[in-house]
Amino acid sequence: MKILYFAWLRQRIGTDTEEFVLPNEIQTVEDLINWLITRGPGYSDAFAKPEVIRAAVNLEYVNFDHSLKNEDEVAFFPPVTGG
Amino acid sequence: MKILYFAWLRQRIGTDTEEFVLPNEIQTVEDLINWLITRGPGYSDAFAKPEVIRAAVNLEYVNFDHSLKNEDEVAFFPPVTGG
Amino acid sequence: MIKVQKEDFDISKEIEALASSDGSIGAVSSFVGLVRDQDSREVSAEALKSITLEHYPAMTEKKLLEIEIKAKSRWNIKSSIIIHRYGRLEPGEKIVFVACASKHRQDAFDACNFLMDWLKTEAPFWKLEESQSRKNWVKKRESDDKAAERWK
Amino acid sequence: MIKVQKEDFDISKEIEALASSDGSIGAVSSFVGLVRDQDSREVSAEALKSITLEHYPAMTEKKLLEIEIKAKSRWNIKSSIIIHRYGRLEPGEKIVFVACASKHRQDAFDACNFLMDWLKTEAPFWKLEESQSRKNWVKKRESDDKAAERWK
Repeated sequence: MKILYFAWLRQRIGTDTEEFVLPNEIQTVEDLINWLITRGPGYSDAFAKPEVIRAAVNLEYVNFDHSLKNEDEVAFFPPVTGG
Repeated sequence: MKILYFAWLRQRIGTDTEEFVLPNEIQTVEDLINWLITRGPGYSDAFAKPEVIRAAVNLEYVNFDHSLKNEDEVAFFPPVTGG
Repeated sequence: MIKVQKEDFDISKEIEALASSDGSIGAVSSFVGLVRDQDSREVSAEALKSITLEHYPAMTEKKLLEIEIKAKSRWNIKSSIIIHRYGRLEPGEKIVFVACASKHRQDAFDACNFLMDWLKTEAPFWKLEESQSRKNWVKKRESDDKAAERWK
Repeated sequence: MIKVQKEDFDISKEIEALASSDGSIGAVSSFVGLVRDQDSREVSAEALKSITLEHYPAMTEKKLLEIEIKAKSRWNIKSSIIIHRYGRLEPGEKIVFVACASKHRQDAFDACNFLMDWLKTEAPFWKLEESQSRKNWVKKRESDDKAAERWK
Protein backbone atom coordinates (compact mmCIF):
# COMPACT_ATOMS: atom_id res chain seq x y z
CA MET A 1 0.00 0.00 0.00
CA LYS A 2 1.09 3.53 -0.84
CA ILE A 3 0.09 6.40 1.44
CA LEU A 4 0.38 10.08 0.48
CA TYR A 5 0.11 13.09 2.81
CA PHE A 6 -0.50 16.68 1.76
CA ALA A 7 -0.33 20.20 3.25
CA TRP A 8 -0.16 20.30 7.06
CA LEU A 9 -0.58 16.51 7.37
CA ARG A 10 2.62 16.13 5.33
CA GLN A 11 4.39 18.69 7.50
CA ARG A 12 3.33 17.14 10.82
CA ILE A 13 4.14 13.59 9.72
CA GLY A 14 7.39 14.72 8.13
CA THR A 15 7.05 12.77 4.87
CA ASP A 16 4.92 12.97 1.74
CA THR A 17 4.84 9.26 0.78
CA GLU A 18 5.29 5.91 2.40
CA GLU A 19 4.82 2.34 1.20
CA PHE A 20 4.23 -0.84 3.21
CA VAL A 21 2.32 -4.11 3.22
CA LEU A 22 -1.16 -3.61 4.62
CA PRO A 23 -1.49 -5.46 7.97
CA ASN A 24 -4.32 -8.03 7.91
CA GLU A 25 -6.28 -6.44 10.74
CA ILE A 26 -6.73 -3.17 8.78
CA GLN A 27 -10.02 -3.35 6.87
CA THR A 28 -11.04 0.30 6.43
CA VAL A 29 -9.66 3.84 6.19
CA GLU A 30 -10.66 4.35 9.83
CA ASP A 31 -8.66 1.26 10.87
CA LEU A 32 -5.68 2.65 8.95
CA ILE A 33 -5.89 6.03 10.72
CA ASN A 34 -6.11 4.34 14.12
CA TRP A 35 -3.06 2.24 13.27
CA LEU A 36 -1.08 5.23 11.93
CA ILE A 37 -1.72 7.20 15.14
CA THR A 38 0.21 4.55 17.11
CA ARG A 39 3.30 5.13 14.96
CA GLY A 40 4.52 8.30 16.63
CA PRO A 41 3.73 11.85 17.83
CA GLY A 42 3.82 13.30 14.26
CA TYR A 43 1.02 10.94 13.25
CA SER A 44 -1.08 11.43 16.39
CA ASP A 45 -0.70 15.20 15.93
CA ALA A 46 -1.66 15.00 12.23
CA PHE A 47 -4.73 12.84 12.88
CA ALA A 48 -5.78 14.50 16.17
CA LYS A 49 -9.00 15.77 14.56
CA PRO A 50 -9.96 13.16 11.96
CA GLU A 51 -13.20 15.06 11.24
CA VAL A 52 -11.24 17.81 9.43
CA ILE A 53 -9.33 15.32 7.26
CA ARG A 54 -10.38 14.05 3.85
CA ALA A 55 -9.27 10.73 2.41
CA ALA A 56 -8.95 9.59 -1.19
CA VAL A 57 -8.39 6.01 -2.38
CA ASN A 58 -7.13 5.54 -5.93
CA LEU A 59 -7.83 9.24 -6.68
CA GLU A 60 -11.47 9.15 -5.47
CA TYR A 61 -12.83 10.78 -2.32
CA VAL A 62 -13.98 8.11 0.16
CA ASN A 63 -15.62 7.93 3.57
CA PHE A 64 -13.67 6.48 6.51
CA ASP A 65 -15.64 3.21 6.32
CA HIS A 66 -14.25 2.54 2.82
CA SER A 67 -12.60 -0.93 2.54
CA LEU A 68 -8.91 -1.07 1.68
CA LYS A 69 -6.81 -3.47 -0.40
CA ASN A 70 -3.02 -3.80 -0.30
CA GLU A 71 -2.62 -2.40 -3.85
CA ASP A 72 -4.53 0.82 -3.05
CA GLU A 73 -3.06 4.33 -3.14
CA VAL A 74 -4.44 6.17 -0.11
CA ALA A 75 -4.13 9.95 0.36
CA PHE A 76 -4.87 12.04 3.44
CA PHE A 77 -5.24 15.81 3.32
CA PRO A 78 -7.07 18.83 4.75
CA PRO A 79 -10.11 20.35 3.01
CA VAL A 80 -9.00 21.68 -0.37
CA THR A 81 -8.34 25.42 -0.79
CA GLY A 82 -7.38 25.88 -4.44
CA GLY A 83 -8.96 28.16 -6.98
CA MET B 1 -37.12 69.89 -31.78
CA LYS B 2 -34.58 67.36 -32.98
CA ILE B 3 -35.73 63.89 -34.05
CA LEU B 4 -33.39 60.94 -34.58
CA TYR B 5 -34.21 57.65 -36.31
CA PHE B 6 -32.20 54.44 -36.03
CA ALA B 7 -31.94 51.05 -37.74
CA TRP B 8 -34.92 50.17 -39.98
CA LEU B 9 -36.82 53.30 -38.97
CA ARG B 10 -33.94 55.36 -40.36
CA GLN B 11 -33.94 53.29 -43.57
CA ARG B 12 -37.70 53.52 -44.13
CA ILE B 13 -37.86 57.24 -43.42
CA GLY B 14 -34.69 57.87 -45.44
CA THR B 15 -32.98 60.21 -42.97
CA ASP B 16 -31.29 59.90 -39.59
CA THR B 17 -32.03 63.37 -38.20
CA GLU B 18 -34.47 66.17 -38.69
CA GLU B 19 -35.10 69.42 -36.88
CA PHE B 20 -38.22 71.59 -36.79
CA VAL B 21 -40.36 73.73 -34.55
CA LEU B 22 -42.82 71.62 -32.59
CA PRO B 23 -46.40 72.38 -33.74
CA ASN B 24 -48.59 73.57 -30.85
CA GLU B 25 -51.10 70.76 -31.15
CA ILE B 26 -48.43 68.10 -30.43
CA GLN B 27 -48.39 67.40 -26.70
CA THR B 28 -47.04 63.84 -26.43
CA VAL B 29 -44.84 61.29 -28.19
CA GLU B 30 -48.00 59.63 -29.47
CA ASP B 31 -49.19 62.93 -30.99
CA LEU B 32 -45.80 63.29 -32.64
CA ILE B 33 -46.00 59.81 -34.18
CA ASN B 34 -49.51 60.48 -35.48
CA TRP B 35 -48.33 63.72 -37.03
CA LEU B 36 -45.19 62.16 -38.56
CA ILE B 37 -47.30 59.42 -40.20
CA THR B 38 -49.09 62.11 -42.25
CA ARG B 39 -45.79 63.28 -43.74
CA GLY B 40 -45.37 60.53 -46.33
CA PRO B 41 -45.26 56.82 -47.12
CA GLY B 42 -41.78 56.36 -45.59
CA TYR B 43 -43.11 57.59 -42.26
CA SER B 44 -46.35 55.62 -42.35
CA ASP B 45 -44.34 52.51 -43.24
CA ALA B 46 -41.83 53.13 -40.39
CA PHE B 47 -44.56 53.72 -37.79
CA ALA B 48 -47.01 51.08 -39.08
CA LYS B 49 -46.62 49.04 -35.89
CA PRO B 50 -45.97 51.55 -33.12
CA GLU B 51 -46.04 48.75 -30.52
CA VAL B 52 -42.64 47.48 -31.73
CA ILE B 53 -41.04 50.93 -31.55
CA ARG B 54 -39.24 52.41 -28.58
CA ALA B 55 -38.89 56.13 -27.95
CA ALA B 56 -36.29 58.09 -26.01
CA VAL B 57 -36.50 61.75 -25.04
CA ASN B 58 -33.26 63.47 -24.01
CA LEU B 59 -31.50 60.08 -23.86
CA GLU B 60 -34.09 58.46 -21.55
CA TYR B 61 -36.60 55.75 -22.52
CA VAL B 62 -40.16 57.11 -22.33
CA ASN B 63 -43.71 55.87 -22.83
CA PHE B 64 -45.79 57.28 -25.67
CA ASP B 65 -47.80 59.45 -23.26
CA HIS B 66 -44.64 61.38 -22.36
CA SER B 67 -45.05 65.19 -22.78
CA LEU B 68 -42.82 66.94 -25.27
CA LYS B 69 -41.16 70.36 -25.30
CA ASN B 70 -39.72 72.14 -28.34
CA GLU B 71 -36.12 71.84 -27.04
CA ASP B 72 -36.32 68.04 -26.65
CA GLU B 73 -34.22 65.52 -28.56
CA VAL B 74 -36.53 62.66 -29.49
CA ALA B 75 -35.31 59.33 -30.84
CA PHE B 76 -37.29 56.48 -32.39
CA PHE B 77 -35.85 53.00 -32.84
CA PRO B 78 -36.64 49.27 -32.80
CA PRO B 79 -35.94 47.10 -29.72
CA VAL B 80 -32.21 47.11 -29.08
CA THR B 81 -30.11 44.14 -30.22
CA GLY B 82 -26.55 44.91 -29.12
CA GLY B 83 -24.25 42.82 -26.97
CA MET C 1 -15.07 52.30 -17.29
CA ILE C 2 -16.99 52.56 -20.57
CA LYS C 3 -15.46 52.36 -24.04
CA VAL C 4 -17.56 52.52 -27.21
CA GLN C 5 -15.25 52.09 -30.16
CA LYS C 6 -14.79 50.75 -33.70
CA GLU C 7 -11.40 49.20 -32.92
CA ASP C 8 -10.65 45.74 -31.59
CA PHE C 9 -9.14 45.43 -28.10
CA ASP C 10 -6.89 43.09 -26.12
CA ILE C 11 -8.64 41.07 -23.43
CA SER C 12 -5.46 40.32 -21.43
CA LYS C 13 -4.57 44.00 -21.19
CA GLU C 14 -8.07 44.97 -20.11
CA ILE C 15 -8.25 42.27 -17.44
CA GLU C 16 -4.76 43.06 -16.18
CA ALA C 17 -5.52 46.78 -15.93
CA LEU C 18 -8.66 45.97 -13.98
CA ALA C 19 -6.96 43.44 -11.70
CA SER C 20 -3.99 45.65 -10.89
CA SER C 21 -6.17 48.64 -9.93
CA ASP C 22 -6.55 47.36 -6.34
CA GLY C 23 -4.47 44.79 -4.43
CA SER C 24 -7.50 43.36 -2.67
CA ILE C 25 -8.93 42.04 -5.95
CA GLY C 26 -8.95 38.24 -5.99
CA ALA C 27 -11.52 37.60 -8.71
CA VAL C 28 -12.21 38.88 -12.22
CA SER C 29 -15.22 37.58 -14.11
CA SER C 30 -15.50 38.51 -17.76
CA PHE C 31 -17.60 37.96 -20.83
CA VAL C 32 -16.90 38.30 -24.56
CA GLY C 33 -19.63 38.35 -27.19
CA LEU C 34 -18.55 37.30 -30.69
CA VAL C 35 -20.01 37.40 -34.20
CA ARG C 36 -21.27 33.89 -35.01
CA ASP C 37 -20.87 32.31 -38.45
CA GLN C 38 -24.60 32.07 -39.19
CA ASP C 39 -27.36 34.64 -39.22
CA SER C 40 -29.75 34.74 -36.29
CA ARG C 41 -32.80 33.14 -37.92
CA GLU C 42 -33.98 30.10 -35.96
CA VAL C 43 -34.87 28.20 -39.11
CA SER C 44 -32.84 27.96 -42.36
CA ALA C 45 -30.01 30.12 -41.08
CA GLU C 46 -27.51 31.16 -43.73
CA ALA C 47 -23.74 31.69 -43.58
CA LEU C 48 -23.11 35.20 -42.31
CA LYS C 49 -20.80 37.60 -44.16
CA SER C 50 -20.81 40.44 -41.65
CA ILE C 51 -22.80 42.38 -39.12
CA THR C 52 -22.97 46.16 -38.89
CA LEU C 53 -23.63 47.67 -35.47
CA GLU C 54 -25.42 50.99 -35.41
CA HIS C 55 -25.82 52.91 -32.15
CA TYR C 56 -27.01 56.15 -30.57
CA PRO C 57 -23.70 57.49 -29.23
CA ALA C 58 -24.78 59.91 -26.48
CA MET C 59 -27.45 57.57 -25.15
CA THR C 60 -25.18 54.52 -25.35
CA GLU C 61 -22.57 56.10 -23.08
CA LYS C 62 -25.24 57.31 -20.67
CA LYS C 63 -27.01 53.94 -20.44
CA LEU C 64 -23.79 51.95 -20.06
CA LEU C 65 -22.63 54.29 -17.28
CA GLU C 66 -25.99 53.93 -15.55
CA ILE C 67 -25.93 50.13 -15.57
CA GLU C 68 -22.31 50.14 -14.38
CA ILE C 69 -23.29 52.36 -11.42
CA LYS C 70 -26.25 50.07 -10.75
CA ALA C 71 -23.97 47.00 -10.66
CA LYS C 72 -21.60 48.75 -8.25
CA SER C 73 -24.49 49.59 -5.93
CA ARG C 74 -25.72 45.98 -5.86
CA TRP C 75 -22.47 44.01 -5.65
CA ASN C 76 -19.15 44.50 -3.95
CA ILE C 77 -17.25 45.38 -7.11
CA LYS C 78 -13.83 47.07 -6.96
CA SER C 79 -13.77 47.98 -10.65
CA SER C 80 -15.44 47.12 -13.93
CA ILE C 81 -15.21 47.75 -17.64
CA ILE C 82 -17.63 47.59 -20.55
CA ILE C 83 -16.31 47.76 -24.12
CA HIS C 84 -18.81 47.73 -26.99
CA ARG C 85 -17.80 47.97 -30.63
CA TYR C 86 -19.78 49.51 -33.50
CA GLY C 87 -19.42 49.44 -37.28
CA ARG C 88 -18.82 46.44 -39.53
CA LEU C 89 -17.64 43.17 -37.96
CA GLU C 90 -16.97 39.76 -39.47
CA PRO C 91 -17.62 36.29 -38.03
CA GLY C 92 -15.29 35.53 -35.14
CA GLU C 93 -14.74 39.19 -34.25
CA LYS C 94 -15.40 40.47 -30.74
CA ILE C 95 -18.49 42.65 -30.29
CA VAL C 96 -18.69 43.28 -26.57
CA PHE C 97 -16.55 42.75 -23.49
CA VAL C 98 -17.60 43.08 -19.86
CA ALA C 99 -15.38 42.42 -16.84
CA CYS C 100 -15.91 42.89 -13.11
CA ALA C 101 -13.28 42.66 -10.37
CA SER C 102 -14.03 41.90 -6.73
CA LYS C 103 -12.51 40.42 -3.61
CA HIS C 104 -14.48 37.16 -3.76
CA ARG C 105 -15.79 35.47 -6.87
CA GLN C 106 -19.59 35.52 -6.59
CA ASP C 107 -19.82 39.33 -6.68
CA ALA C 108 -17.78 39.36 -9.88
CA PHE C 109 -19.82 36.58 -11.51
CA ASP C 110 -23.21 38.08 -10.65
CA ALA C 111 -22.29 41.65 -11.57
CA CYS C 112 -20.87 40.53 -14.93
CA ASN C 113 -23.96 38.45 -15.71
CA PHE C 114 -26.21 41.38 -14.71
CA LEU C 115 -24.25 43.87 -16.85
CA MET C 116 -24.63 41.67 -19.93
CA ASP C 117 -28.34 41.12 -19.35
CA TRP C 118 -29.02 44.82 -18.88
CA LEU C 119 -26.78 45.87 -21.73
CA LYS C 120 -28.75 43.52 -24.02
CA THR C 121 -32.07 45.23 -23.21
CA GLU C 122 -30.97 48.81 -22.36
CA ALA C 123 -28.03 49.83 -24.55
CA PRO C 124 -29.16 51.39 -27.86
CA PHE C 125 -27.33 49.22 -30.38
CA TRP C 126 -28.84 47.55 -33.45
CA LYS C 127 -27.35 44.76 -35.51
CA LEU C 128 -27.75 44.53 -39.28
CA GLU C 129 -26.81 41.08 -40.56
CA GLU C 130 -25.56 40.47 -44.06
CA SER C 131 -25.59 36.98 -45.55
CA GLN C 132 -25.19 35.86 -49.16
CA SER C 133 -28.81 36.50 -50.13
CA ARG C 134 -30.08 39.14 -47.71
CA LYS C 135 -29.59 41.95 -45.23
CA ASN C 136 -31.79 41.95 -42.18
CA TRP C 137 -32.06 43.74 -38.88
CA VAL C 138 -31.68 41.26 -36.01
CA LYS C 139 -34.90 40.76 -34.04
CA LYS C 140 -34.84 40.96 -30.28
CA ARG C 141 -34.91 37.68 -28.37
CA GLU C 142 -37.69 37.21 -25.81
CA SER C 143 -35.17 35.34 -23.66
CA ASP C 144 -33.17 38.58 -23.28
CA ASP C 145 -36.16 40.33 -21.71
CA LYS C 146 -36.63 37.41 -19.32
CA ALA C 147 -32.93 37.42 -18.43
CA ALA C 148 -33.08 41.13 -17.58
CA GLU C 149 -36.26 40.62 -15.52
CA ARG C 150 -34.39 38.27 -13.13
CA TRP C 151 -32.51 41.20 -11.61
CA LYS C 152 -35.55 43.39 -10.87
CA MET D 1 -9.05 21.19 -21.79
CA ILE D 2 -7.14 20.94 -18.52
CA LYS D 3 -3.74 22.49 -17.84
CA VAL D 4 -2.02 22.21 -14.46
CA GLN D 5 1.19 24.18 -14.63
CA LYS D 6 3.74 26.32 -12.78
CA GLU D 7 3.97 28.88 -15.59
CA ASP D 8 1.87 31.96 -16.17
CA PHE D 9 -0.43 32.06 -19.22
CA ASP D 10 -1.98 34.60 -21.58
CA ILE D 11 -5.73 35.13 -21.18
CA SER D 12 -6.27 36.59 -24.68
CA LYS D 13 -4.62 33.61 -26.33
CA GLU D 14 -6.63 31.12 -24.31
CA ILE D 15 -9.94 32.86 -25.01
CA GLU D 16 -9.13 33.26 -28.69
CA ALA D 17 -8.18 29.59 -29.05
CA LEU D 18 -11.46 28.64 -27.37
CA ALA D 19 -13.56 31.05 -29.43
CA SER D 20 -12.05 30.06 -32.78
CA SER D 21 -12.60 26.33 -32.19
CA ASP D 22 -16.18 26.53 -33.54
CA GLY D 23 -17.83 29.20 -35.69
CA SER D 24 -21.15 28.89 -33.86
CA ILE D 25 -19.62 30.25 -30.65
CA GLY D 26 -21.12 33.62 -29.76
CA ALA D 27 -20.28 33.80 -26.05
CA VAL D 28 -17.23 33.17 -23.88
CA SER D 29 -17.52 33.56 -20.13
CA SER D 30 -14.32 33.44 -18.13
CA PHE D 31 -12.95 33.79 -14.63
CA VAL D 32 -9.50 34.58 -13.26
CA GLY D 33 -8.54 34.05 -9.63
CA LEU D 34 -5.63 36.18 -8.38
CA VAL D 35 -3.39 36.31 -5.32
CA ARG D 36 -4.67 39.11 -3.06
CA ASP D 37 -2.33 41.44 -1.18
CA GLN D 38 -3.43 40.33 2.30
CA ASP D 39 -3.60 36.95 3.97
CA SER D 40 -6.99 35.26 4.28
CA ARG D 41 -7.62 35.85 8.00
CA GLU D 42 -10.90 37.62 8.57
CA VAL D 43 -9.47 39.67 11.45
CA SER D 44 -6.08 41.41 11.60
CA ALA D 45 -5.03 40.34 8.13
CA GLU D 46 -1.38 41.01 7.31
CA ALA D 47 0.34 41.98 4.07
CA LEU D 48 0.97 38.83 2.08
CA LYS D 49 4.42 38.03 0.68
CA SER D 50 3.50 34.92 -1.30
CA ILE D 51 1.35 31.84 -1.49
CA THR D 52 2.57 28.36 -2.34
CA LEU D 53 0.14 25.99 -3.99
CA GLU D 54 0.62 22.29 -3.31
CA HIS D 55 -1.45 19.70 -5.17
CA TYR D 56 -1.97 15.99 -5.79
CA PRO D 57 -1.09 15.83 -9.51
CA ALA D 58 -2.83 12.63 -10.64
CA MET D 59 -5.99 13.36 -8.69
CA THR D 60 -6.06 17.02 -9.74
CA GLU D 61 -6.13 16.14 -13.44
CA LYS D 62 -8.77 13.48 -12.87
CA LYS D 63 -11.05 15.72 -10.80
CA LEU D 64 -10.76 18.68 -13.17
CA LEU D 65 -11.56 16.44 -16.15
CA GLU D 66 -14.58 15.05 -14.27
CA ILE D 67 -16.02 18.47 -13.48
CA GLU D 68 -15.41 19.63 -17.05
CA ILE D 69 -17.36 16.60 -18.35
CA LYS D 70 -20.09 17.32 -15.78
CA ALA D 71 -20.39 20.92 -17.01
CA LYS D 72 -20.63 19.77 -20.63
CA SER D 73 -23.42 17.35 -19.73
CA ARG D 74 -25.44 20.08 -17.97
CA TRP D 75 -24.98 23.07 -20.27
CA ASN D 76 -24.72 23.57 -24.00
CA ILE D 77 -20.98 24.25 -24.01
CA LYS D 78 -18.95 24.04 -27.23
CA SER D 79 -15.57 24.08 -25.48
CA SER D 80 -13.98 24.93 -22.16
CA ILE D 81 -10.63 25.28 -20.48
CA ILE D 82 -9.39 25.12 -16.90
CA ILE D 83 -5.86 26.28 -16.08
CA HIS D 84 -4.63 25.97 -12.49
CA ARG D 85 -1.14 26.94 -11.39
CA TYR D 86 0.92 25.43 -8.58
CA GLY D 87 4.12 26.46 -6.81
CA ARG D 88 5.01 29.87 -5.40
CA LEU D 89 2.97 32.92 -6.47
CA GLU D 90 3.13 36.56 -5.43
CA PRO D 91 0.32 39.09 -4.92
CA GLY D 92 -1.33 40.03 -8.20
CA GLU D 93 -0.36 36.80 -9.95
CA LYS D 94 -2.96 34.61 -11.61
CA ILE D 95 -3.82 31.34 -9.83
CA VAL D 96 -6.68 29.89 -11.82
CA PHE D 97 -8.46 30.52 -15.12
CA VAL D 98 -11.72 29.00 -16.31
CA ALA D 99 -13.46 29.79 -19.60
CA CYS D 100 -16.53 28.33 -21.30
CA ALA D 101 -17.69 28.97 -24.85
CA SER D 102 -21.27 28.53 -26.05
CA LYS D 103 -23.72 29.74 -28.64
CA HIS D 104 -25.73 31.92 -26.24
CA ARG D 105 -24.44 33.60 -23.11
CA GLN D 106 -26.31 32.00 -20.21
CA ASP D 107 -24.84 28.53 -20.82
CA ALA D 108 -21.34 30.01 -20.75
CA PHE D 109 -22.01 32.06 -17.59
CA ASP D 110 -23.58 29.19 -15.65
CA ALA D 111 -21.03 26.57 -16.69
CA CYS D 112 -18.14 28.87 -15.77
CA ASN D 113 -19.67 29.69 -12.38
CA PHE D 114 -20.29 25.96 -11.75
CA LEU D 115 -16.73 24.98 -12.73
CA MET D 116 -15.26 27.50 -10.27
CA ASP D 117 -17.57 26.38 -7.44
CA TRP D 118 -16.78 22.71 -7.96
CA LEU D 119 -13.09 23.30 -8.48
CA LYS D 120 -13.01 25.12 -5.12
CA THR D 121 -14.42 22.09 -3.26
CA GLU D 122 -13.23 19.15 -5.40
CA ALA D 123 -9.78 19.91 -6.82
CA PRO D 124 -6.98 18.78 -4.46
CA PHE D 125 -4.99 22.02 -4.10
CA TRP D 126 -3.85 23.58 -0.83
CA LYS D 127 -2.61 27.13 -0.29
CA LEU D 128 0.18 27.99 2.12
CA GLU D 129 0.26 31.74 2.82
CA GLU D 130 3.41 33.55 3.84
CA SER D 131 3.22 36.99 5.45
CA GLN D 132 5.88 38.94 7.33
CA SER D 133 5.37 37.17 10.65
CA ARG D 134 3.89 33.78 9.78
CA LYS D 135 3.18 30.92 7.40
CA ASN D 136 -0.24 29.36 7.53
CA TRP D 137 -2.34 26.93 5.56
CA VAL D 138 -5.47 28.64 4.26
CA LYS D 139 -8.65 27.37 5.91
CA LYS D 140 -11.60 26.37 3.79
CA ARG D 141 -14.47 28.86 3.53
CA GLU D 142 -17.92 27.58 4.51
CA SER D 143 -19.31 29.77 1.71
CA ASP D 144 -17.46 27.60 -0.83
CA ASP D 145 -19.33 24.49 0.35
CA LYS D 146 -22.62 26.37 0.08
CA ALA D 147 -21.74 27.63 -3.39
CA ALA D 148 -21.02 24.08 -4.57
CA GLU D 149 -24.27 22.80 -2.99
CA ARG D 150 -26.33 25.09 -5.27
CA TRP D 151 -25.57 22.90 -8.27
CA LYS D 152 -26.62 19.57 -6.72
